[in-house]
Amino acid sequence: MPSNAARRAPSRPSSDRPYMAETQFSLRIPNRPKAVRRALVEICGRTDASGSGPDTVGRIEITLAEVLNNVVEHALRHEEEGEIHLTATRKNDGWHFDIRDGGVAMPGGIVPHPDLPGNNCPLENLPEGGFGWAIVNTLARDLHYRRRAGGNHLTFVIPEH
Amino acid sequence: MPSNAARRAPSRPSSDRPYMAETQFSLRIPNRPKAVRRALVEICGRTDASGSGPDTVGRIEITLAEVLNNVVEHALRHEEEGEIHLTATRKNDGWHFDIRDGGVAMPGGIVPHPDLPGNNCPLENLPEGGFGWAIVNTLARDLHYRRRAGGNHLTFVIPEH
Amino acid sequence: MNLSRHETADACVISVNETRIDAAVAIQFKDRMRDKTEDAGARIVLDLGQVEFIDSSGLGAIVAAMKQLGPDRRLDLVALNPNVDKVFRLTRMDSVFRIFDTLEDAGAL
Amino acid sequence: MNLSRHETADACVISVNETRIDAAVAIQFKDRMRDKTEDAGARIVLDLGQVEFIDSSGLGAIVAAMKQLGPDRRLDLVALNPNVDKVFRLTRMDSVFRIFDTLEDAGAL
Ligand SMILES: Nc1ncnc2c1ncn2[C@@H]1O[C@H](COP(=O)(O)OP(=O)(O)O)[C@@H](O)[C@H]1O
Ligand SMILES: Nc1ncnc2c1ncn2[C@@H]1O[C@H](COP(=O)(O)OP(=O)(O)O)[C@@H](O)[C@H]1O
Repeated sequence: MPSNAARRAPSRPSSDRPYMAETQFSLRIPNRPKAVRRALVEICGRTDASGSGPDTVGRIEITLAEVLNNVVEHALRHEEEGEIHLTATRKNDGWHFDIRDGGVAMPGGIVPHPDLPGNNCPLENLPEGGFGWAIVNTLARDLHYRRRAGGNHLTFVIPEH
Repeated sequence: MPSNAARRAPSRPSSDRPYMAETQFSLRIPNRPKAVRRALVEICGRTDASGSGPDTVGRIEITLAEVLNNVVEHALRHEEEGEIHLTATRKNDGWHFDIRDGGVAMPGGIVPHPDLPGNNCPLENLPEGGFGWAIVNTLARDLHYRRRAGGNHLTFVIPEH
Repeated sequence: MNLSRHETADACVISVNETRIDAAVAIQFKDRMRDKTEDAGARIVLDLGQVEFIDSSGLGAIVAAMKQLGPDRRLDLVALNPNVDKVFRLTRMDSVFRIFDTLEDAGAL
Repeated sequence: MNLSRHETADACVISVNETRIDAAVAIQFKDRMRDKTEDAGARIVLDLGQVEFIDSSGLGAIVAAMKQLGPDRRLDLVALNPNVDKVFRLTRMDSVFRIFDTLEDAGAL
């Protein structure tokens, strides 16, 4: 839990303070696509306000959309209730995300690392999905998954360049 | 490919021919729940006609329902078209199934081996799904999965007791 | 998805007039159960005597049907044929419901 | 999911009057595209100028919209903002569509 001073960190590092102070926020996101949408808008607002540039904010939004929609569509797909807990922490190397849900385990117990669906095929065979984890694997660093106490726990970093 | 003689194997082993002759059939199943249903009815008819008892036919129907519905709901979920190819072969130890689809890979590249969802919980948290692979793992033997040439290939045996 | 309903002295009996509750009809089953039980009393008995097959989606729909009754009403099951019973046992959902062989055993004649 | 349509000399232009095409509206988008393009000619241009975000479900819905046009009609894309463009590039779907910066570049003014 960061101190209040850390929470009020200035949004951009100044030249005499090369290490950015930690900024952190948490959200609880209900198990519905519309709630994921609202959470993404909120997160973009906060990461932008803390001084991250549009490219970083864009990569955060794309990555989190895939991760959170996967939880709703897969981990919690048989549940009517359920919440996703998200914590975002800005560190020197980028934004660290910690995402937990109480849904079914990732099949195989690891983060899927699918190939991108092929696009070199006749029109009628073009893929309409299956892109999610391929996108996440491309944009996120230090992607870790653990199953613990009947829930899923995913952590990763979106680097800031 | 079995010979014609083998295909006309009598339905029950006689005492002087302890090894059952091979019986085999193949189906192509369109990527729709209703088509899976029709295929199951067909398969029950055939395995019953070849002399398997109701307990075996029941285990075949339950297992194939989970496997085939998973293909429709997951592997082919982003495809409007697509077919599942199924071959069933009766051997001495039971029914051998060979199931192929051209859909996305199993996450993690292996057959999921989830725990049964817990039922020791308040009413509102009772699981409404996630039972499929747990059922298959219980009823099938020699369950093997391979990814090859842009498709999935699953084989397993339903033993006859 | 044809469901019919009749009342007995102390239960509302829903009969499933179908041979299969599977992935093709699971959502429909759940919705029809909601309609049929909306104004039902505290005890609902689901008669599965005509059902020859359920898969895990059908099982999930029966669990969902019970959940949508809320905490103050209960759903009991009657007349599971051997294949249906097997699916409840394999998934340990047999311990979540009270299961009776006949409507008479269930006290719902 | 608000889509509007107008005709130019040699294209039918569909404008997406929404800021997001995401998992919450992907199926709706695909259905509305079917309605809007049913009687359209051989070239449809999708103007994404107002769209600030798509996720992989939205992308899939755009691919599905093209597929449902059949082999004799084409779907071109116009005015992808940087975030939308990024999703097309990451998934290599940028090579499946012709993508133009402006309606003028697309010859659909
Ligand atoms: N959070 C999750 N929990 C459980 N399973 C998941 C989760 N995310 C993805 N999966 C499984 O991994 C597969 C690949 O996911 P993804 O690449 O996002 O494609 P899709 O577009 O099908 O969601 C999914 O089809 C699903 O079977
Ligand atoms: N044939 C398949 N291809 C790809 N992914 C699959 C397949 N079957 C199952 N999965 C993944 O494994 C998970 C567990 O499957 P299962 O035990 O049948 O539960 P469910 O009721 O969710 O289908 C699914 O949610 C899905 O993510």
